[in-house]
Formats: sequence, C-alpha cells, structure tokens
Amino acid sequence: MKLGATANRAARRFISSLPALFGVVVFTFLLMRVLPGDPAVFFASGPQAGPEEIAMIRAQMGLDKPVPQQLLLYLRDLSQGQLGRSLTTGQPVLVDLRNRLPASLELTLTALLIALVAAVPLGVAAALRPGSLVDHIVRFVCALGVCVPTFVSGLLLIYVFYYLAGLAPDPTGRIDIFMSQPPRVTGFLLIDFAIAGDWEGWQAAARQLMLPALTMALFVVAPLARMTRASMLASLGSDFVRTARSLGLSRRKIVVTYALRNAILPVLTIVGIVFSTMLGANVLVEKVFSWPGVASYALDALLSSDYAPVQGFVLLMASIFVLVNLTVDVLYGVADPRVSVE
Amino acid sequence: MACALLTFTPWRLAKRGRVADSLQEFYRGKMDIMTRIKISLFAALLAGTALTAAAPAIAQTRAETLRHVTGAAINTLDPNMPGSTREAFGLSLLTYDRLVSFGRKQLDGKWVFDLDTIRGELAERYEVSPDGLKIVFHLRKDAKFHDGTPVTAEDVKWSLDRAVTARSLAAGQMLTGSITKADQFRIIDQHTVELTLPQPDKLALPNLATVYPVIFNSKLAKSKATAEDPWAQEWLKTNTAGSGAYIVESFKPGETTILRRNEDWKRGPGNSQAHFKRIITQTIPEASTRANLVERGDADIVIDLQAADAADLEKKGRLKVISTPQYNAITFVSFNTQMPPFDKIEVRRAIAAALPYEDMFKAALFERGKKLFGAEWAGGKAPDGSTFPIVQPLKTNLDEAKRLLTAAGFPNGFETTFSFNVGQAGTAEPMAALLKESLGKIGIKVDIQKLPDAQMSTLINEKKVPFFTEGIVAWLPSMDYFYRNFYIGPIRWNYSSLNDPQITEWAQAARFEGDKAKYAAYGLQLNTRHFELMPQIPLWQPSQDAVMATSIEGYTYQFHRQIDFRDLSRK
Amino acid sequence: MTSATLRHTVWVLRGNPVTAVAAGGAFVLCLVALIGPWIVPHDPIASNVANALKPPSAQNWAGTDQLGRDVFSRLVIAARLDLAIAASAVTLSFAVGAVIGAVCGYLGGRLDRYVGRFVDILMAFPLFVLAMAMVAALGNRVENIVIATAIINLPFYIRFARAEVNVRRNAGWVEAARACGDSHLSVILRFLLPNVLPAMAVQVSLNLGWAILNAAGLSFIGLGVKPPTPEWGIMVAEGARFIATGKWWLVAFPGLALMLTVLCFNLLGDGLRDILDPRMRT
Amino acid sequence: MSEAGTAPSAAGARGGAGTNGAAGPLLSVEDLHVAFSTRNGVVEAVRGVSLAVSPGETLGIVGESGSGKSVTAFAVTRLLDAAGRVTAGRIRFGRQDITGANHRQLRSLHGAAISMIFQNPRAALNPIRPVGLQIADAIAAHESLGAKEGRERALDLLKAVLIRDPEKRIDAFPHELSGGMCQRVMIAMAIAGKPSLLIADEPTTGLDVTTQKTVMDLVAAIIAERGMAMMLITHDLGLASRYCQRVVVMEQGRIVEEAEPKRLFVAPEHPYTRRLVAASPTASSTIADLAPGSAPSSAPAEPPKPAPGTPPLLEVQDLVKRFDGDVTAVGGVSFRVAQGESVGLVGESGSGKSTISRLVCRLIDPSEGRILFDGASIGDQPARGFHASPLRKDIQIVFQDPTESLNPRFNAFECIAHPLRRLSGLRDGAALTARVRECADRAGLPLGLLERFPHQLSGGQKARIGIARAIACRPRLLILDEPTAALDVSVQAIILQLLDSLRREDRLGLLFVSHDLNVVRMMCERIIVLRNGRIVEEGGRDAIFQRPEHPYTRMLLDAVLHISGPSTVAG
Repeated sequence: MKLGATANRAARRFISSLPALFGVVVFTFLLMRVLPGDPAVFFASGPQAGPEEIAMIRAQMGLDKPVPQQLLLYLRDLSQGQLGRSLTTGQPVLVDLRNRLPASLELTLTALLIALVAAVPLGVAAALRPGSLVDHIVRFVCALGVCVPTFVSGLLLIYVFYYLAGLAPDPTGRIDIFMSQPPRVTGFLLIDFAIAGDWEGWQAAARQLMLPALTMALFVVAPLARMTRASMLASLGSDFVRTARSLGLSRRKIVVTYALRNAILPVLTIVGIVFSTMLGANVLVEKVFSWPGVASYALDALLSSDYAPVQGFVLLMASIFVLVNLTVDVLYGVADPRVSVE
Repeated sequence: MACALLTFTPWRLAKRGRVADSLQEFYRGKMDIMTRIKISLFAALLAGTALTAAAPAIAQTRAETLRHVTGAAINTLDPNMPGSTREAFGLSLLTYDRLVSFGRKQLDGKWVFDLDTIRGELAERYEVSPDGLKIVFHLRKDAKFHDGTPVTAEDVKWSLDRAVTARSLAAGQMLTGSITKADQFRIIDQHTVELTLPQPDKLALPNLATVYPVIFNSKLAKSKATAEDPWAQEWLKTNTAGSGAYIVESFKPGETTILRRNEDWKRGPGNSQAHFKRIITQTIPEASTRANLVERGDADIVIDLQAADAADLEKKGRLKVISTPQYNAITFVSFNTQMPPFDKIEVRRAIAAALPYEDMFKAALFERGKKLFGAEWAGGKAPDGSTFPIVQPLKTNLDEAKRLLTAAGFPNGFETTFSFNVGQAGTAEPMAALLKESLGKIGIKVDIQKLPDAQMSTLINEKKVPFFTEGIVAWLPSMDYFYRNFYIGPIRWNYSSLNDPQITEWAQAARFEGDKAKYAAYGLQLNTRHFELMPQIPLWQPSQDAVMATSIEGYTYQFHRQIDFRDLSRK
Repeated sequence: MTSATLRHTVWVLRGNPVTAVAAGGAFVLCLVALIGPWIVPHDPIASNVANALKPPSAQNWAGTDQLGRDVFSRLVIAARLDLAIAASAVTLSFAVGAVIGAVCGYLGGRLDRYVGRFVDILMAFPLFVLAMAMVAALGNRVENIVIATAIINLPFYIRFARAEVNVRRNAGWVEAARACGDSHLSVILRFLLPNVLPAMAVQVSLNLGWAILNAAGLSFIGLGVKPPTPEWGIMVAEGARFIATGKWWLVAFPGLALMLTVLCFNLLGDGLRDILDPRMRT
Repeated sequence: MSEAGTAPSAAGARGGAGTNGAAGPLLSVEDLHVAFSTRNGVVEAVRGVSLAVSPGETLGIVGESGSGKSVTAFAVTRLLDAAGRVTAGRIRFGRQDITGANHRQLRSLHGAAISMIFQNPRAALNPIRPVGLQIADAIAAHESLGAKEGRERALDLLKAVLIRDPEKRIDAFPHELSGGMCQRVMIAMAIAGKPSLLIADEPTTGLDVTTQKTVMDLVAAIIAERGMAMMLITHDLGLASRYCQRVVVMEQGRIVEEAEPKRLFVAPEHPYTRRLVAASPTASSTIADLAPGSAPSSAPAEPPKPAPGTPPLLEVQDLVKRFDGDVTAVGGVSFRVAQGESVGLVGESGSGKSTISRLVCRLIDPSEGRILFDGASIGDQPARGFHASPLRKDIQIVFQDPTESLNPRFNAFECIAHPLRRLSGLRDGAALTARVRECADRAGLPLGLLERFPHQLSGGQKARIGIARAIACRPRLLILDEPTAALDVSVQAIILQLLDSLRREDRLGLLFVSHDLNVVRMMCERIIVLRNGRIVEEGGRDAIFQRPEHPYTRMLLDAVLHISGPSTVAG
C-alpha cells in the first residue's frame, strides 16, 4: 500500500513537471535564436564564402524559415525523438549526447560520492561538538573548498599531481589512450570494465577519474557538510534523541540510528539539487580535464552558436533534473514514513 | 606516506621515465609543505590502485605510435562537409589520396610546402599541354582503396565530379582554379584522366592538391548514396572510402581519432609505408595541459601551443621546437573602409602610425613570427611584386599620427570599438590592450569588444564591425590569390570591405598573366596601392610552433597548417 | 540594532573568532574597494612591455603581467569592480526574489503555482550554461554579467523567501495585523518582509562569494568583463594560461584575492546565521 | 574509586528497588545547584534543591515556568543540554553517588534504573522508526536479545500499556498514532528496562483533557503494579493533588514548601503556594477568587437583555468551512452573541473552535453559511478586502500565544498604535500617544515598558499588549482565542480578571474560545460545546455544568481534575 502511494506520488510529480520541461524547451529555443551569432556564417569557411554558401548552410539548418515555424518544426522533431544535428561534431545530437552522457554522469556521481564520504563525517563531527575547535576547522576547510574556482583548483591539481609529481595519469579524458576500451554496455567505464572483468582497465579508468572528481568534490563538500551539520544539530537537539539518551541507548545507536538517520533526510534533498547542479555546472572541470562529457560539448556549441546541441543539452539536463528530483522524492518517501501520508 | 610514494615509483618509472626528476625535487624540498602533504595524501589514495598496474604491451607499441594533441576537434571524415575544421582537413590527407600534392622547399632552414612544385600522388605523372588548357593524369596502377579494390579513372571522375557538383565546400575552392564543371573531366582509359580548362590557370593544379578533391572509392560511395543524397555525403561524414596511408580505427568527434597504418600504401620514402603504425589525435582544450603533455613526453607532437608556452619549452631545450612563420598567413588590424570614420584614408594611416608595433609583437606573440612592419620603402614604392604579403614601411610615430588625424578632421580624436574573437584572446587581448593605450595618446578612445567566435564572424559577414583584428590564410599563397580573395567584392573574406576599382582590375589581370615579369609588375602596383589605401594594417605572420619529441623527424609546414603525418618518422 | 542584539552579536563573535576575522576581512575589502585608486603604487592599465612577466620584486610586489602591468595595482583596483558586480547581482536577485517569493508564500493559490512553475523551469536549467548563454546573447558587458548572475540566483531567493514567509503567514502577528486593518499587500511589505530579511541576509552573504566565482568562471571561458579592465576572474583566467610555464604569480595572487574574498563572505554568512539563528538565542 | 564498587549497575539499582526502602530513599538530592551559561552570563536555574524519593512513592514537583522543576529532573538524570551543568550538590541513587558518574555509568543507569517520560510525546519518539523497534531498542540497551525476542517483548509491553491492536501498532510509525497512544508507547519504552524510578516531566501537557486522564491513570496503575517510584513534574496542581503522595512546590529554583497534597492545597503555608492555589481555577472559584485583593470583585455579570427587535450583535448561521481537499473543519454551526454577552466555545483539538474564531473575525472566508454583525451580513465580504470595512474595528481578536501574536520587530508602543493608525485614523502625534498610553494603562501594562520589544517582555506582559491592541479601537465584539492557554496560572488569573472588567466597562460582546472548562465557566454566561466541527450541546453555564445532557460533555466534565487529596486509583 505504501509503495503504491509512493509510486502514485512520483507519477503525479512527474506529470506536474512536464510543463516545466516544455517551458525549458521553448525558452532555450528562443534564447538560442537571440544569440547574435549566425551559425551559418560561422560554419561557412570555404574560400568563396559568399552569400550563396551561407544561404546553403542556412537552408540546410532550416534557419531560412521564420522563427515560429522553426520552433514548430523543432517540436515536431522532438516528438519524434530527434534533437537535430550538431555542426561542430557533424553528428546527430542524440548520438553525441548518448556517447557523452555516461562520461559526465560517471564523473559527477564519483565526485558526489567522494563529497558525501567526506562531508557527512565532517558534518557529523562538527555537529557533535558545536563551537569546538573541530567545528571551526570543519567550517574553515569547507569554506576553503568553495572559494577556489574549479578551473583554478583543477589546473593546480594537474600541475602538481601530473606535471610536477607525475602521480596522476595525463589529464586527457576518461582512460589512458593506450588502454583498450571495454565493450560498451552501460557507457560507464568503471562498470563496463568490471563487467568485462578487466581489472587493470578498471584501475586505469579509476585513476583517470580521480583528479577531476576531486576537483568537483572539493566544491560541493561545503554545502553538504554544512547541511549535514545543521540537520544533525537539529536532530541531536530533538526530543527523540533526548528520549534515546534517557533510555540509556548506546552512543553509537543514538548518533547513527536515531540522530543521523533523521538528519540525513534533508541532506538527501540537497544531494538531489547538488547532483543536478554539478552535472550542469561541470563545464569548466570537463574543459580543464579534456573530459568528453556533455557540458563541454554544450559549451563549444554555444560559443559557435550551434543551436541544436545546446538545446539538446539543456533539455537533457532539465530531464535529468526532473528525474533526480523524482528519485529523491521516492527515496524520501521510502526513508521517511511521514511523507506518503500527506 | 613516503612508503606509499616509493612503492608507487617503479611503475611510473617504467612507463614514463621522467618522474625521477620531480621526485628528487620533492625530496630536495623545492616544493612547499602544502604540496608535499597533498602529494602524499594523493599517493596514499592511489597507491592501492597503482601497485598492480603495469603495461608492458603498451610500451612495445608506444614507439610505433604517434600521439598528437590539439585544442580543436575533428568533426567529420569528409573534408568537403560545410563546417569542417582544420583538423578534419588534416585527417583527410591521411585517409584519402589526391591526384597530386605539393612538394616541399626550405625557407630559412625550415621545411615548408612549395606551391610551385606539384608532384604526383595517385597520379604517377601528369602532362600539361603546351597551351595550358589540358592536363592529363596517369594513375598509378598499384593503387588500391582500403577495401582492396583498385583505384580507377572512374573513381577519379566520380570524385572530381562530386567536388564541382555537390553542395559542399569544394566547388567554391575549385573555381579559383577555373575548375567548375563536371564535363571538364574526361576518362581516357582505365588509368588516364584528362582535365580541360577554359583558359590556362596557374592555380588549376595546386587546387587539385588541396584537401577537397580527394579521390573516393566510387563503388562503395555510390552504394551508400540515396536519391536525396546522390554523393553519399551523409555516409561519408562518419565513414571513409579512400586509399590513403591511414585507415580510421576509431573516430569520436571532438574527442579522439585513432588511425591505423594502411600496409598497402607504399608511397613513403623508398616506397615504404608510412612510418608510424598508429596515429592518435586527441582533443585537449586546455593549452597549458597540451604543453604539459608534450613536455612530459606523454604526447609526441603538438602545433597549437600558446606562444608563451612554446617559447618556454624552446628555452628549456628538452624538446624539438620547429617554429615556422606561416608564410601563407597574415595577422592584421582591419578597418571597415565603408564605415566612418574609417572611410577616410588619413584616419587609417593615422592609426597605422600610432600602433605600438614592437610592443605588440613582443607582448602578444613573444616575438614568435615574422614582422610585417618596420621596412623602408624607397619613394613609397613597394620593393617586390611577386609575393604578398611583403614587409611594410610601418613605424610608430605618434606625432605623424596626430598630424594625420587632424588632417582628417579629427583633431580631438573620436570614439570607436575594437573587436576580436574569444578564440584568439590569447594574442588578441594583450594586443588590444596595447592598441587601446596607444590610440588613447592621440585622442582615440577605444572600447574593446571580445566577441564569441560565431558572433564575430556574423558581424564581420554583415560588415558591421568598424575596427578589429583578424587573421587570414591562403592555401594557395600566390600574390593575386590574396588580392582576389581578400580585397575584392562582397565576399565574407573581404574584411576591409575594400572596393577599389584599380586593385580589382590589376588583380584580375594578374591572375591569368603567364609572364613572370609582367606578373611582378602588377604585384608592385597592387602592393603599393594596397599600402597607400591602408585598408588593413598587416602586423605579422605568426609562427606555427611545432613542438615535438626530439626523436620525431621530417616535420614540414603544410598549406592547411596541419601536420601531414606521412612526413614524420621517429629516430 | 538594539543593545540586546548588540550584546548577542558580541557574545557570538567572542565564541566564534572566525566570524570576527571574516567580518574584519570583509571590512578591509570594502575599504580597499573604496580607496583603491588612491593607494595603488602603479597605474593598473599602463603597459611596460620591457618589464613584462617579472616575478614579484620590491618594485612590483606581485610581479608584472604579460604587458608589464603591475599585478598588485590591478588586484587592488579590481576589488571595486568585483565587489560591485557581486553586490549588484545579489542585490538585484535578492530584491526581486524576496518580493516575488514573499507574495507567493503569503497569498498561495494560483499565482503561487504559476510562479512555482516558472521557478521550476529556471531551476531545471543548467544554471552556469544559462548564464553563459545570456551573456553571449546580451553581450559581455558588466551589466549583462550582473543580470545573468542575478537571474540564475533568482530561483533560490524566490524559494527561500517563499518558504520563510509561508511558515509565518499564519503567525498570530500576521493575523493580528490584518485584524488591525492592514491589507494583504501591507502585511507583506511592512510585516513579513522585514521579518524575513535577516534570514535572507545569510543567503546574501553566501551568495556574494558565489557571484564572484560565477563572474570568474565566465571570464575563464571568455565571457567576462572587457579588457583591459582589471578583474580578478579575468586575471586568474589569464594567469592560468601561464601555469605551465611556471609564472605562478599571475595566477596565485589573483587566485588568492578571489579566494580570500569568497572565504570572508562565506564565513561571514555562516557567522550571521549563528547570530540570527533563534535556536542559539536563548 | 574502583569501578566495581561504585558503578551503579542496572542489577544493583533494581535490587535497590526490590528491597523496597530498607536502605533509605531511592533517590536523594542534596543542595543541588544548576547553572546555565548564556550570553547574559551564568544564570542559576536551580539554587539549592534538596529532596528525596522513597521506593514506591510518587513525589510531585509543582511550579510555574522558570521555577526550575524540569531542570531539577534533567539534572538528576544528567540529561541537561550542553550549556547547563551541576555546580554544586549531591545526587544519590540508592547507595551510589551519581553526581559525577561518567558516561558509561550513566548509560547503565538510564532506562534501567531511572527512566523518563516527556511532554509532547510525539516529538519524543523517533519519527522514522516503527514504535516496536524503538521499544526493542530500549530493551536491548540493557540486555542482549535477538530481533525476534525483542519484538515479542515489545509486544508484551504494548499490551501492558493497554494499546488496542498491539499486533498492528507495533509496526506503526509515531505519526500514525494519536498523541495519547504515543505517550503510551513512551511509557512502554520507559518501563522496558525495568527501572525503579520514573520521572514524568509534564506528561499530559499538550494532550486533550479526556486523554490526559486516561494516560495519567495508566501511569499510576503501572507504577503501582510494578512497585516503582515516580517523580511527577507538573504545573497543574489538580494533577499533582490527584496522583502524588507528596508534593514539593518550587519557585525560582528553590523549594518553598513540601507537604502531602491534602494539607498543601487545603492549607498552604508559604505565600507563594497560597497564591498559586488561589489562582488555580476550581469547580467553584470565581474570577475574583483567583487573585484575591488584586481587583475589585463585582457581581457576576447580568445577561444583558437586548431591546426587542434589535438584531443580536453577532449571528452565525449554518457556518461551514472546508479547507483544500475535503477537510471539513467546521460543519454547519449556528449561534448568536448578544451585545455585552460572553459566549464560550469549548472543545478539544480539532473541534473547529479556532477556525470559527477566525471566520467570525473575517480573517478567512467561509465555504457556506452566513455571518451577520448587527444584522448586516459580513460573511459575504471577502476577507481579502475586509481590512477596509468600517466594521473592521468593531471585531477584534486576542490570540492564543502572546509571543507569537506580536510582530518581533515592533515595540510595545508600535503594536498598540498600529490599529489606531490604521482603523481610527490617528496619525503620529500627541493624540496617538495619549490613546496608546490609555490603552496600555487599561490593559495593566506599565507605561515604562512601552519602548520594549517583545523578546524583552514576559509572557503576561505580552498578553497585556495583545489585549491593549485589541481594545484600542473600542471594538464591540472581542474574540478571545485561548487567551491564557500559554500562561502560568498566576498570570492567567490576572489576565482573566482584566478581561472580565474590560468587558463590563465597555459592554463588549465576548466570544471566548477555550479548552479549559473551569476558565470558561468563570468567564461566560453561555457555553457551546464543539466536537469535530459541530455543536454537540449549547446552553447556559449552570445548565451545562450541572446538567450536561450530551455524553461527550459529561466526559469532558469528568476529565477535569480538581485540587484535592490523592484519590484511589483503579488498578
């Protein structure tokens, strides 16, 4: 019964987010049309790049039609599952996104995992002794992480760990170029290598992932730790923890089973937001580490006024945002029995 | 921690060999304490995964593999696709053959392509008729496409027809060599093709050596053609049907392209195959990362470093740096000669007199290139007419600039914008800052506009940018080609919107002038007139800095400013 | 500020020296931004190519850049622009977001649902890409960087203000105000907003740092303010190009300025939260 | 000290209870001092409390808020929050001194020797853990047992606290249970470790009156059955007098009197106790009795006779309010309030009484039905625009929580001046000041406090501001929504007197909403009993209190605890 209620809620949430998705599609479309660059001109590079060649490219891209008609055509294509073609890569956007999304997801998830593994204990440690030295140190360290732009921390990490120390592998994408790729199953290299049983490859991919993931993680440890601390403080100060103490429960049980499990619920919500933000915001990290992800793809497209990839990317990100929120919702519903009642 | 670090070392040493230096540095205490802590932590983090990793198999093939890194992306396998990048052009020279190719010559001790030497590629030899109207190509009989089918005259005919007929980049290029129609190509026999020209054209043969008229496997391509797409353009974007020295093993647009040697292609030195068994081209957007990669020996060659990095690497002396001024390119400051106040020659000349040339050359380019300023022209006449560009008699002279500005009716200067595109920010930004500062001294207030590349090209195409910097390059750098393509007519590349009847007339006349002396005479007139009109201020020819491992040999600067990997070998 | 609040603040600061230091740092920053032009040792714009790329020295405390300009002077001058960008962006989104959020949170109903939709749309955007697109579309002028930064911050303020108002909308003093003859609008403006502002101040402080980083990110991909205006983000981005050649001062000093500023605002925001948190105030 | 000798093991503690008083008191506290560090420096909350609880005995600690009674309990169990600590004194449990017990010793003490139940039982339970598991946790804290056994034992305990359907409830989450059931679960957890002392901290506050009684009866039965001692901390003298064998009265951190309840409440000796007892409403007390000597007593109000033909001040007809979804808060209620009449609305939580008060005050719109004021329909004017109605100043309201009803950013003067500015058109100036001072004076607020902000004032003072604000515009109908529910009895007494006299002076119509039957009886002539949004009974005061007709009304009346000696409790 409870599962049914959760599923029901999820379905309702999903349906109610469809208008937002539609809004995103239209808004992006219009925003791209406002961009002052004309992709046809940008891509017309022949020696006689006169009006004819530009007109040809415009026609090829459908840019010769009025904007409302273009929008309708775009929506029709969308409904048929087509996202258009990228001029920068020459590939259908759908294919590009499909090839590149796992890279972004793998990076973001790893970074998020690293961040969580660091942030939750830090936040808990700070909350257990608020105002103590530990608390101040945690706060300071977290603040340090957020105040360095990712492109700077990324470049510095490369300089130190790759260039100076030679500890990290060359920052040239997802896997050492001389390693063979695993057969593509999920697109997540770590998973694909594991499926193939190629542990050497798995390690190579993991090493490659380390620096960019660390760069991203540095930036999100702070909000997560801060949230953990705050909600842990609230949880530790709550009546039910006092009850648990009054009953002589072990400290471990009080901190973990009672306080932390309750405190983690708000963190869960934040994790959802942080994840979708990271996925869209890792443009710079992907650039710095030559990571073949979707964000750097969209950035290149944007700077060359290549509409289709940017539109596809934004739609993809928005859909992921919706899906992640949905997942968080479902998880929340499972973790917190109170939710499904409302 | 130190333990973790030490156990870590052997693997890295085996693989790279340079880590020892930085380790020693580490122990000598050159790094600050934070760095040490970070390194130790990281080492501990990675130690577990690193220990068991080894790559003996890779080490074997490493020497036979060439790893090339670049900031841009290969976006198509068919160089004719509108929007193809330079890197895509570069790739096509490896996967496809053309009928002919450029020879090479030495310029200031460096190998560069030679427009005047056209040698056979798929054509074993060619003959030009005495009237210059017919060119007959005799194909190699041993040439085979990657799938093993022999290269025939039919393939050549289909491919060249495609170049002039299909809606692609080729047609626009080919017409600069008077090649415009499919019926200009005739099959004489299985291994002979004839090209007929409407008039003798110096650029007909060189055009066939560019990247567009590559020879496709017509049977394969036709099998992929459709009614809407009779030239199989769609399929050829992601597939190759060529006979070139390399076969595409994997192609990830914007990421990596891996090429495998075509063992049947034996047209290298001494009829051998190409030297490298594999070529990997990777897109690394960060220039400093590219520098790191090649410096650490992880990449073998790179040609698009920032000037500062190239200068630094050259100074360190551990790598081979071949710095070739791009003799077919110009970086300039351009005016829109149709927009006031730049429609006044005095204004253009005033600005030309006010630019801090030496400072710009030093700060923006780190002096890596050939100056196009600072010459002395006797009597204001161009000293040379056979080439373009030539060094201009430009000097910084603020008094002269002020005088000219007053003469133009702007004693107090004026306000304008100066634009450049984001992609060139590395050199254009310092240049712009110096320009702004210097023009400020003669009362011209400059607002610097840094525009995204697409926006810049759109505005330029619409002729809406008054004052900006750009660069041009001509694949076929003959004097008249420059004038015809960059200073005439309403085309996009006429950056200065110059519309001078004399230049138009002389340039068209020079095109078909067979006599060298007469040609040079036209050139003298054009070069002089060009300087007088000052539609653009040529600044320099930036160097192509090819930075490579010391073991790499045979690098030649090519017309398309890419590496022809068939030239390269490893000692 | 009443004496009790002052006392409470002093109490919090005493138990929290980090916040005191952060507040001091923020003050110094603002001071530098104000008097910067009068204290710089060199003209931040004047080039001197002969003296380019020199490491820190007695003459140039933070070295010189590619054009031989004094990095230290540029850093000092840039403080004003950076703080101005961050402050105006945050103020803009704060002002708009607080009012919209408060109205929605208080009135609820259809308006709330529509605005909620709109916020959803904004939130669903990859925000940095949205900022990039907007700056690219509008042109990379300072105003547009401010607007783009403000817009991507907007949803957070709307949500925050909405939530804060929502928990108070049924508070006794709100109903009392209405019983005393206040219209809804006046309740929102005169009662709810002033009560929500302190909590939002925390958000503002945290966001200031974020806005600076955002501008720096835009600079990195070439969409920042125009050269040769000194701005930390651009200086870092330009300096980053010289990391490989070991010109560390070009990235280290602007990076440090950026870092310390953001750090100050973040720690200050944290501290403000402690000062304002009613739970700590017993 | 060796651990074996001093650690009060669970077994030892229970042994102490088993020997039943053979070794003196179970718990003794000597000269306990507790201090809290706050921003205003160190505040002593408990200043030298000494008390003892014998095995099997129930000791009551009564006092108003801030008297230190709860702090004493938390100090005994060492559950004080971080800011508080015991500065002096000695706490013994059985023969062990537990004043300085370390963490481990305390753990074995908690639950196994001393356990607690709290007010607001729902918050005291972990919201995301099934109650069965929480009970099992409490058992497992002191003995090792498997999951299955834990469940069985939890089930037994649920049966012991008389929860219906224990097999089903064992898997329920706290939010699925009513407040009373949550408190039963809490009790089950408290007795899970078989402690010998139960500390109950306001165990019934926040529960409905009928639930209060059943819960307390259960607690009493359980401790009697298990031979446990109890420390009952409460502000409710009725509760203490009914369930305790001995009561101590605390004021400002000190014990002022200690006696058996019969003696204490009948013949209090200490002046504070006397005041406290007087202020507690009883079945027969009048307003004047509550605070003797503080206000002139007057005869009970005459029910005013309205002139025939004039409509009642307020008439409500078939009022219905549905909230989003199908929640019907008020389901068809009709009643009248005449000029100068006081009508009481009585009901438990969820009865719809607060919703009615807001409907009548025109803060929210009714779904159906009519509201007539002076014969004019005001229910159909939307609440959104009612602030501009001329009738706005005639209907005013006093809210339940005085703290929550004042804008934290307004000082007392601003709070009272606010309606005057808005509704009486008084702008700044002497007239406004005079009116504000007059209102403050009438509400008994010292004029010196007018500049203070809410957080600088006590609860009673804040309540006076709320009243002054409500009467400032001389309304004709005053709605009182539980005006004293959040106040201590002594303050409540004064506020009730104030309201009563204001009503007489201004011939106000009162709609008095309350859950406290004793208060309503004193304040109102007519009483309406609400249940689930409907009227179950309506009538004059005497009729309702002496001859209740509806069983629900009877149940409510029965649940009221009156001050007297301990009654025998049915086990």
